[in-house]
Amino acid sequence: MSMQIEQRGRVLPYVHAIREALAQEMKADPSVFVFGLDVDDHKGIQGSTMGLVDEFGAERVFTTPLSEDAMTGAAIGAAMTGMRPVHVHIRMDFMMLAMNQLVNMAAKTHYMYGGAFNVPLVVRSMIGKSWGQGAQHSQGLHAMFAHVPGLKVVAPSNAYDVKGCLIEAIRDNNPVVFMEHRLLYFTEAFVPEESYTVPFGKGRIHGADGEAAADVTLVGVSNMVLECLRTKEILAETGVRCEVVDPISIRPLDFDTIAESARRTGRVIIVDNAWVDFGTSAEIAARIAENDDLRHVQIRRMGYAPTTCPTTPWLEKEFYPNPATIAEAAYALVHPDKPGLSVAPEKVELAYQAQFRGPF
Amino acid sequence: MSMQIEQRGRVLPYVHAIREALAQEMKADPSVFVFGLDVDDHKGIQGSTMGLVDEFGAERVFTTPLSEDAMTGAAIGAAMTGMRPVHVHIRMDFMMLAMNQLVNMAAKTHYMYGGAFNVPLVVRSMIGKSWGQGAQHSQGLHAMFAHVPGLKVVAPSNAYDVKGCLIEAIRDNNPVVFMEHRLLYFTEAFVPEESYTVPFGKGRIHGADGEAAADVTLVGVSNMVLECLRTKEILAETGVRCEVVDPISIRPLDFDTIAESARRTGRVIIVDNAWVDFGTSAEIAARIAENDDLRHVQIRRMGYAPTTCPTTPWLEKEFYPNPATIAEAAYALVHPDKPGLSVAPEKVELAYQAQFRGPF
Amino acid sequence: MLYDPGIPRGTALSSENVNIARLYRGLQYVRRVEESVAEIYPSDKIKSPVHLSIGQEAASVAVCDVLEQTDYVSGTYRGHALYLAKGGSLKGMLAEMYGKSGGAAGGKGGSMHLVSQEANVLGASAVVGTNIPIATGAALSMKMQKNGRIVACFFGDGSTEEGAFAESLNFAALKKLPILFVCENNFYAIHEPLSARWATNRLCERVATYGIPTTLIDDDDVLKMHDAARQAVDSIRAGNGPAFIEYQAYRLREHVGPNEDFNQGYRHEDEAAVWRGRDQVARLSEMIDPEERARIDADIETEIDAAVDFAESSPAPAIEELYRHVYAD
Amino acid sequence: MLYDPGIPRGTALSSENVNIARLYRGLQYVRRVEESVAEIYPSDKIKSPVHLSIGQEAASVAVCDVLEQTDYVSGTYRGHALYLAKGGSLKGMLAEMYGKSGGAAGGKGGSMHLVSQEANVLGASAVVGTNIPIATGAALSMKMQKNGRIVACFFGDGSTEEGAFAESLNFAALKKLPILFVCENNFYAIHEPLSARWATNRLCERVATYGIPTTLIDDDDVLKMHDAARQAVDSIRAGNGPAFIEYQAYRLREHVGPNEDFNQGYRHEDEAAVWRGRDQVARLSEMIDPEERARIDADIETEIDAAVDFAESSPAPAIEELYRHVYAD
Ligand SMILES: Cc1ncc(C[n+]2csc(CCOP(=O)(O)OP(=O)(O)O)c2C)c(N)n1
Ligand SMILES: Cc1ncc(C[n+]2csc(CCOP(=O)(O)OP(=O)(O)O)c2C)c(N)n1
Ligand SMILES: [Mg+2]
Ligand SMILES: [Mg+2]
Repeated sequence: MSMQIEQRGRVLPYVHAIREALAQEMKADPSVFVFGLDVDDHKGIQGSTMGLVDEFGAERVFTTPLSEDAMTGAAIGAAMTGMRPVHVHIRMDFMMLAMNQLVNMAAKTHYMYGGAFNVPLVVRSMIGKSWGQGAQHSQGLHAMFAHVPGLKVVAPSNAYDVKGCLIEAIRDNNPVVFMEHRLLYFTEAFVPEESYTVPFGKGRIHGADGEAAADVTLVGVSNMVLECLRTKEILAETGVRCEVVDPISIRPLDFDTIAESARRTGRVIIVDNAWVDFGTSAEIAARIAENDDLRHVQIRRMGYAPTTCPTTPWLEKEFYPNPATIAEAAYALVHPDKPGLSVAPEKVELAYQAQFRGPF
Repeated sequence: MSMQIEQRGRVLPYVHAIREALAQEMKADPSVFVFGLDVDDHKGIQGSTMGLVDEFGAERVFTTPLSEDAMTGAAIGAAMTGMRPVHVHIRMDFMMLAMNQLVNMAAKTHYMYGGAFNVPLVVRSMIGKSWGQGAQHSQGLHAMFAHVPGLKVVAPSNAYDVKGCLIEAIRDNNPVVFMEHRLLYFTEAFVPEESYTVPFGKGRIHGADGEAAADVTLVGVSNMVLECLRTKEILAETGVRCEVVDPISIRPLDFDTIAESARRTGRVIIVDNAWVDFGTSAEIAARIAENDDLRHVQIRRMGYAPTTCPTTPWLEKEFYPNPATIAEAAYALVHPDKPGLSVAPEKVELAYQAQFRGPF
Repeated sequence: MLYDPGIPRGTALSSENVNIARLYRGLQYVRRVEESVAEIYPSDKIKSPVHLSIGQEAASVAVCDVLEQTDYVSGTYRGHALYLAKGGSLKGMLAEMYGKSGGAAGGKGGSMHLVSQEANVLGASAVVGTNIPIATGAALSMKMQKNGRIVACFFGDGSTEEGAFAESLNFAALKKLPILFVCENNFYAIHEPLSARWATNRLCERVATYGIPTTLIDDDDVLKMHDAARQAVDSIRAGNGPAFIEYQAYRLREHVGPNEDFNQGYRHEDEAAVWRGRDQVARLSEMIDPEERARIDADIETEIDAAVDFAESSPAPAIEELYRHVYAD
Repeated sequence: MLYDPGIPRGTALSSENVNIARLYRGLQYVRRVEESVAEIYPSDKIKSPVHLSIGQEAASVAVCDVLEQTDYVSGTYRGHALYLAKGGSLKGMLAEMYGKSGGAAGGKGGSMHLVSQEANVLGASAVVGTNIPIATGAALSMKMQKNGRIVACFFGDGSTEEGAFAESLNFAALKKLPILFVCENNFYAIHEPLSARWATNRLCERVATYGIPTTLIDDDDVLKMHDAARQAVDSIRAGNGPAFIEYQAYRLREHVGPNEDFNQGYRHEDEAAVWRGRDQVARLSEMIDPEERARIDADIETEIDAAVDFAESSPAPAIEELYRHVYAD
């Protein structure tokens, strides 16, 4: 059963929802601290840690040397001995430097020590996009982490979920890879003022409008949820009805919600903010596929082009799925015999600019 | 079209085939060198680099400081400027320390520099198993590498392929993650004396004996090919006929050969030497699933238990798929209505002990 | 677990009035446990690699003698000495090596990942160098909690080549963390000598450039080591930030496994002879009263026998255990 | 590409007979190119972040003045100065920043990944510290090929905090690789000062413990830098292994982007004033004949104008280019 979102509180941008989650948890629990490169400067990780150092002091909010490997280990060591660190990377790409500590230590600690120690650690990072981010500042590498038992991976797509998931992550007694997206930072949603959690392993379905069953399920990951919601609007004009599934957490993965929608629509397109091959979209497709009673479901996957991300905008725009390419793929799946849909570019741009005000 | 193997040459163990490939390429091309922790000691990476230092000198065969991150970068820099390094890790787990250089540099160099430089690099590593290898000495992490455009990933399962693939990898102008398995080291096959290559992106089918179509396709990765071959023998006694597919390379992946067998048998079990979730088995399942004319195919995945690898043999034996568990799964898939198969433990042990003598 | 004939551990002792009997007990205990492990090993009851510390026990024993029970230690796969010296359960260790449910990690970690919540052993890693940042983080935690505890972090000469070592030193010094770094320099990483791995041997000098006080013990002397540890721990507890000790000693057995390996060609028995001559167990055994020594020795044998019995009779873990502890509740 | 009024590059010059006009030309060239980039930037024609070197051009210009064309250099996202000083095409650079097909990487790399096969610029990385091992590997390659070439590797103060820096130093010194490490210490990593990141400022001393000769240039002096580079390069070419220079200078613009940022609060204009007073472009401009200077300046403006024209008119890359270069043939 997928979750419904509450439509209460103020309309808040994603970035402020992150900041609010951090502040509320730091206030509630003195063992929570926030560290990582540049968390305490005047830009505050694009606003998401802004002012925390003033509120909680330099002992609980501090920058570090450029030493991602050791700082990750330090976070683990602190987590093993009573603290709840939130370690921040301004780009997910830099987490490759932390891979050994995350995969060989954080993920394994509780198990290989027979339960003697926990690692209540949150590793925040942001996926970048556009304006020349290029090869090394744009990667969504969540599948690598989701592959490893012992880690949890979350990718909230809106301000409501980002706050609730971050609080959930901080309170979780396991290492959580918390994945944000730069382009989501200024999207808005209703966000309750008080502290609340969004559980991991529960997705959401943004249903087709009206009563009739939808024609196709779009499963979006991270900001691709937004692109899928815009696709839904575009397709509505053509009479094609979509359900959009937001799994919210990647590991654990709420397969039941995906299966429920897939069973209904018989068609699934998984749109990931990552490479397709060996990615999250493969796992979701595989889970459908190994389910004998979902063998009627047609499955497609979309994501980054199978290339490195180029900086030039002329190539970069072909690198990502967008509401036009998603709509075209969905339309072709639903209407294989009709001439292909062609979406005007103006319609696509909206997806990046629209201020989402929930509920989703 | 899958490849056939040649049945010529001497019967050689896997480990000697690796060594021979290195020696032949070093002899043929002065730009090839072999380095990495302990490649030049008297144990020579469990024999696979034994004696190379005597043959080619300490300038071309040398150990390094324990600095996997920088040594990987050094390999890339050498590869960019005219050399063909083979960098060796005795366990794949340690490659997590090299992740940043491999993902952010090696994979991206040719692309982000617009073709100005190549990275003809081979990174050898070995998956460990048993005798208390445990959490940090047993991981098959190939899916992480296969996720990244710009990298190639190969996992030869027998002495013939390991020689041919290693020569192919050394001659490739791209970074190749070359994955060996400790338990394969003493398996034997016919290996031609002369130099030869096994191309990437071409798998092999080890067909059902006789004329009738097989009942089920087993896709094995790395040493799981052997476990699947043993499964085939076990199942033959029950009348269930298997085809075993060995993809050999993971990226590029020869999906056509898998599809060809899947189409024939209608049932596929993918058996990976890795975790199932977000792993190579997901990618293979997804490729079948997104193929509308393979929707009749039933798909199952097997791999590591979704846990960290325990050291104690009592738990470790449950951690891995083995010919018994594979056979039982295959039997249940083929005969859903019959009582389940139960394989005697003695039959399983053979798979680890048998000296494979090709051709397979 | 350590023998205590009166003076409580953690009490300030100058090197003049160090409790020799207790130190001897500590050394002999580790030595005899490892010798027993080596004896048992050919039986294949220990289903795990073993990395013995025989010849280099003094660092762990001396440092732990100075530490409080509430302080933490962190070590490597060559971690039997540290685990035992800190007070980790011998029964738990042997059962762990046997892969039994009564093991320190219920059989999930084996010899390379000894851990003890009770004795504050933060665990041990088999990926070289990885425990250094973890220990550094534990020290950060102690400092943030202002609980007066310190962390002692042990690692081999090979660990110092990993970037994480330099990163950790800088961070620990920058934040003045309460951590003692102990490099156990046994001159080899597996079979590779320092000369194949270190540009120079100016390790202490390098560490000092971070503003960290350093001491070199170049002869395995347990009393010097004790003295250095005492000074370092006092300084750390006084809030002066990290300290570093390079402790040189010799691994008398093979890198992994129960045997000697001088027939392998990568090092020579002559080299070992120098270090055998410095053997600290033998040295201290002559410094204490023979009767007391006999009592200590007998106690140790009794303890080992009991632990072996425990390991033998501890049940194998139940299959369901495979799926436990992947995630903490 | 560098202006050459007679004395060939790579010629041994003592600091007395260094070619001031050529150095001036090099500095002014980089400065003016970056000022032009900053002027163009608000037009959004440059669709890429820019990390300007204004104020810290001297290290690149001086070192490259000493290098041979066949030597390699390796740098960072703050790499315009290095790319230009080594002789990378200005047209290629600007077209790259415009994302055009005529760019150094065909538009795929942008400002942060300048590369030149012709000028032996090994590229530049936007993951801090990652170019250091790569450059070290190139030096290994030169040594193995015995071709007499050397590598100069440039990186910021922040890079030295990454473990890969320590690992690379050790390896380079161990193998006596022909590499010059140049740390461009501008006292900040983004907005974070050294005091938030370095336990001490004893960087040269630390590097020296690897047996690597070091020089500190603490005042941005291009002539001292030239002298240090000359000595280092001579020593490296003579087979003595790596050398290290810490070059201190000041980034006058914001970390990323075309503007000043003294209104942001993390550093003060007063700090900059000291460094502005040392401006090496201004200094050298007064050391050469005004007529020659005018000629040099005019040439540079012409070259920049031509390059801007080239970038503007270079076509956008064709869509198929997206799929090229993922794998080399
Ligand atoms: C990161 C990593 N690289 C390589 C190995 C393989 N390995 C295991 S022990 C060892 C030697 C370590 O030497 P040192 O740190 O001096 O410790 P010692 O064994 O001498 O106590 C190596 C290279 C490893 N376990 N981890
Ligand atoms: C590994 C890594 N961590 C963090 C970042 C984000 N970042 C980009 S530039 C920079 C500062 C680097 O400072 P320094 O090395 O002194 O170079 P400078 O920018 O001052 O030239 C940081 C932290 C990054 N790009 N890579
Ligand atoms: Mg050692
Ligand atoms: Mg700087």
